[in-house]
Amino acid sequence: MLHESTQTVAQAVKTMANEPTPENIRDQELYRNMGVLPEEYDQICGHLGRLPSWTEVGIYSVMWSEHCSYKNSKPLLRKFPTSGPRVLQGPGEGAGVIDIGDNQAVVFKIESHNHPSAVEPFQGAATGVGGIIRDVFSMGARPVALLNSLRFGDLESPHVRYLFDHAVAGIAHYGNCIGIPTVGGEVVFDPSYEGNPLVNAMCVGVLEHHELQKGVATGVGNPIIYVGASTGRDGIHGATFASEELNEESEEKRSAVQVGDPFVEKLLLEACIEMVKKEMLLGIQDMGAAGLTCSSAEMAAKGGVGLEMNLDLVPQRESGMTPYEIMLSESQERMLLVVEAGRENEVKEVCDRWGLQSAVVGRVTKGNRYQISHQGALITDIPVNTLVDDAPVYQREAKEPAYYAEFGQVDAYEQVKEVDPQAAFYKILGSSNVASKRYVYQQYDHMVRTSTAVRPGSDAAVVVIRGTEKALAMSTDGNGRYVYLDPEQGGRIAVAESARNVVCSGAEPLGVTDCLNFGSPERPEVYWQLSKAIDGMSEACHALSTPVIGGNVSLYNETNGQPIFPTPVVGMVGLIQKREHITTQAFQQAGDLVLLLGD
Amino acid sequence: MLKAIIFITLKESVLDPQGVAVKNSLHTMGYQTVADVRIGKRLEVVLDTMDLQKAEEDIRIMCEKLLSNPVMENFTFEIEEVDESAICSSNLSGI
Amino acid sequence: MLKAIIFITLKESVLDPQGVAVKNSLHTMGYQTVADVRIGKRLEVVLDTMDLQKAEEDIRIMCEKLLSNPVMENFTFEIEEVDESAICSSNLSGI
Amino acid sequence: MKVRFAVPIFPGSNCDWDCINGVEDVLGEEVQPVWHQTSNLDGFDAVILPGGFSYGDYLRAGALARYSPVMESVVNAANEGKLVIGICNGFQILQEAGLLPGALMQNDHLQFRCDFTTLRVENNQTSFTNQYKLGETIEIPIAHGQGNFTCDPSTLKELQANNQILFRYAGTNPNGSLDQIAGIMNRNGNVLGMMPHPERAIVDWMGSADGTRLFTSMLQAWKENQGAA
Ligand SMILES: Nc1ncnc2c1ncn2[C@@H]1O[C@H](COP(=O)(O)OP(=O)(O)O)[C@@H](O)[C@H]1O
Repeated sequence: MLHESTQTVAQAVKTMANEPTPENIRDQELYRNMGVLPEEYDQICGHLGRLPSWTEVGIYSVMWSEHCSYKNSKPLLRKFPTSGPRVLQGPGEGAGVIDIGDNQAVVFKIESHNHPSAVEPFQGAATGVGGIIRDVFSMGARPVALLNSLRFGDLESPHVRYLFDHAVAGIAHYGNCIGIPTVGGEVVFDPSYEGNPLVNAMCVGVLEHHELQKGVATGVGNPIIYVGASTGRDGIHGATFASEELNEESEEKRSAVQVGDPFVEKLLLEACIEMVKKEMLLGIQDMGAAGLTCSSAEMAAKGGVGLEMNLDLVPQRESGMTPYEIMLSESQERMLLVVEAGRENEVKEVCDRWGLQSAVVGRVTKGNRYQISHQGALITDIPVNTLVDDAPVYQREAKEPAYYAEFGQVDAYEQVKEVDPQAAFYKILGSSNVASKRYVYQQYDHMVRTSTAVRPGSDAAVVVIRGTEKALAMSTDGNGRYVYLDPEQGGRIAVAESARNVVCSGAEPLGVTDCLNFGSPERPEVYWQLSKAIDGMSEACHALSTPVIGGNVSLYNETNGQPIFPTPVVGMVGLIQKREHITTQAFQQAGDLVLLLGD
Repeated sequence: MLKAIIFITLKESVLDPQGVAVKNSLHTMGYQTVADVRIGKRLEVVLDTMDLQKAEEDIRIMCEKLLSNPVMENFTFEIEEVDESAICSSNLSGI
Repeated sequence: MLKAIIFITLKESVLDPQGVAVKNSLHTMGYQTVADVRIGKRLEVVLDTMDLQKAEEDIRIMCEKLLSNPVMENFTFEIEEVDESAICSSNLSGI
Repeated sequence: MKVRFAVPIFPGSNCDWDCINGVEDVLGEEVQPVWHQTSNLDGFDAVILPGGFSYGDYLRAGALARYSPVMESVVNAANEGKLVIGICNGFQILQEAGLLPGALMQNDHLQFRCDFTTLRVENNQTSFTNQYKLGETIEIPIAHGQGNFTCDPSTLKELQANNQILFRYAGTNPNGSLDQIAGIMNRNGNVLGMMPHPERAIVDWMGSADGTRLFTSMLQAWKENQGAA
């Protein structure tokens, strides 16, 4: 990288009152509380050329968390095919983008909100939906559909029923209120998810090619503009939290739950799309996990520039917030913009009309320094590329679990040959996993925007694109039990199932977004599952020419030492050229031929 | 500063489905003695004034015009004196 | 019979989007002195018992386990004695 | 001459463009979005208050939108006899504004409900239903959490006696509405509020096109009115 570094050693920064001094942090290893390992701490000192302050350790800790840096999964993710003739944007931005002809493109991404949903299922699930919607409209796209993939424990348990009901209600609340139809998804119940439910949400959007936006800061002197809800003490350390397993302490850490406000997000969405249409933006990025820190640092690093920000200018909801809190807050419904110097007022005008607050909080600078000030004092001075590009990467140890070989010995037929087929058939029909999911999807507004041609209840949902003959088919699929039994085969199956669902709706599969929900990568058996599942998925994606254009990794899904079933979830989108090609699952009329394809 | 605490309750004749649902859940949890549950709202409205009489008038009108729906709800309120810190810090700046 | 009046409020640092929206509307309506609005719940739970101590214990647990989410809400309650008619007639038969 | 429809947009409206596109696609009439801060609807012949979550549905659905400047002109338009229809959140706003009686409470099962429902046309002698047959059943979707119509007994009697109930749920009651009420009209016959979404049932691929005739009914009524004037 060609950083024009002006200083090699970071300037000394101020330690805030009530904060541990750099020496304390070092001597008492306080960085461990934020999930930073001793060797990582040493690297930070090396990058800075001095001891980091409390805020700086916090910034590194979230930027180097699994959630933001994929430090445990990066080497594995490289196996996915990510390019193709139609891919306009692969992994690395808010969401991937695929060309669908006529100068249009489809944008989609899936994201997990598992840990927040375990603690506060309604808000956890709702804010998961809010986050993925921002990822899509920050690409410049108009969101047209939502899907989700849910995993809960056995419905017999009252606590599971509570989690399930509230998570579904939360998803419904956010999507219904903002007015994006939730058109599909899946729900599976299995005891392995008892204490650690999975809530994955996917959003699909559509844009014109020239509207494509990036999360990048460019142009020395250009303003950094904050738009949307005020910053409060919400979900501080959420990103690190998402990268740790759930235990009793999690409840304490999560002192302030993120509350979603779909009403404000609707305003933010409309304002941002208006600015895109008016070609006002140079860069735009959602303040999601790790909030202001992650968005600003990534934008600067991508642009190969530095950045200075004054935290006093950040709209704040609570009094007395420390820089640490402002930087790490995960308050929802916020967006960071970069525009050409001189256009600040145009942004303000649009935001004012939508009733949104906006504020210039900083400038793009020459070099690579990430300099944050607060009440007149410099509190952070970091080479910004070290936050993004120099995050540690771990090759974990993989080990085939004992159960795998054991199961390999079992003769499956022996196990079932005594089972009465009729009784088994009724049992299967009666299981909550096979039962109709109407209870769930009737709570989602799946028709708003009047584009839904195939509603929930078929193989894939179909959404038509107004003004064209085209339509998009979409589906989310995954089967943790298969992946547990054979990760590689299970990985292939997940991709193939999704592709079949899309094809059965009359579409040609375009690409994949995936959410890898696994246990702790520090367990060799789990790492093996992860690695094998990715092998299988990659192979299937290659075979079907469906590149992976984005996704999300959610590790440490365990409760009290028990990992969940390894659960990769595949979201697939396909293109239907003509509306008359749309096909549904139902038999149409008596006398029609029934054919069986495949073997 | 003055703070009004406003209670909005459903009229007696209006069925409260949420209350019934909560009652049923409490029964399921083993609290068989629960005979009835009704759910209403509790609002805190902080007014930047010390004029008690005017505040009372204002709050009454706010309740009648906006905060409650006379078709199905009743309201009552009380006003107390508070100091600055009553403004919940978390709502300092608007949206 | 005993009646518990329970107040459930959002913790200070938790965003109250509803309160913010109501405050903005009150401003639009001309009530510029409104400095803050926070919205919580008021529940009435009628218990078919006269054992005050047990009722207090029960209500506390109901609040902790079902009626509030301790991650984001606080609760307080008071218990008073009431006669039969406290059961709101409209809720007598379940749904 | 064409009918000029206004579709007010409140912060949080989300069926605004569905209504606008619907009117354009099906009727080919003039239709324009109107920002909630506009307080003049003089140039329009009819108003469609769209569904959605105006102001997040905070406090009570429709309660905060009712004080938007545009509502003053909607009330004026209604008083001048112009046709006004409120769909879903629009219905809730019309009630809050006092243009229609009763209130819409939370659904009795406490959940949001999105589904197709079967409605029975209870009165076809109105500006909104003249293209339907009396007693005809039609398929129109609902999508709401607060559609449970309620009012006091005397109001209900009045609605019944004056034939102001235009639509009832003919199948299962999806929300607990009093007397299965899905849509009511004011005494004058120019303001309709309904929870189901006719704009979501105007082309076959949507699952039903039964909603179309509600809009063509309005067109017919307007034309007759123009002819008479
Ligand atoms: N969480 C959900 N959200 C929305 N729709 C759902 C959800 N779960 C299931 N559905 C819908 O229910 C239908 C059946 O789902 P499922 O039982 O998983 O079937 P399949 O095996 O065909 O995927 C699908 O159309 C799906 O989109």
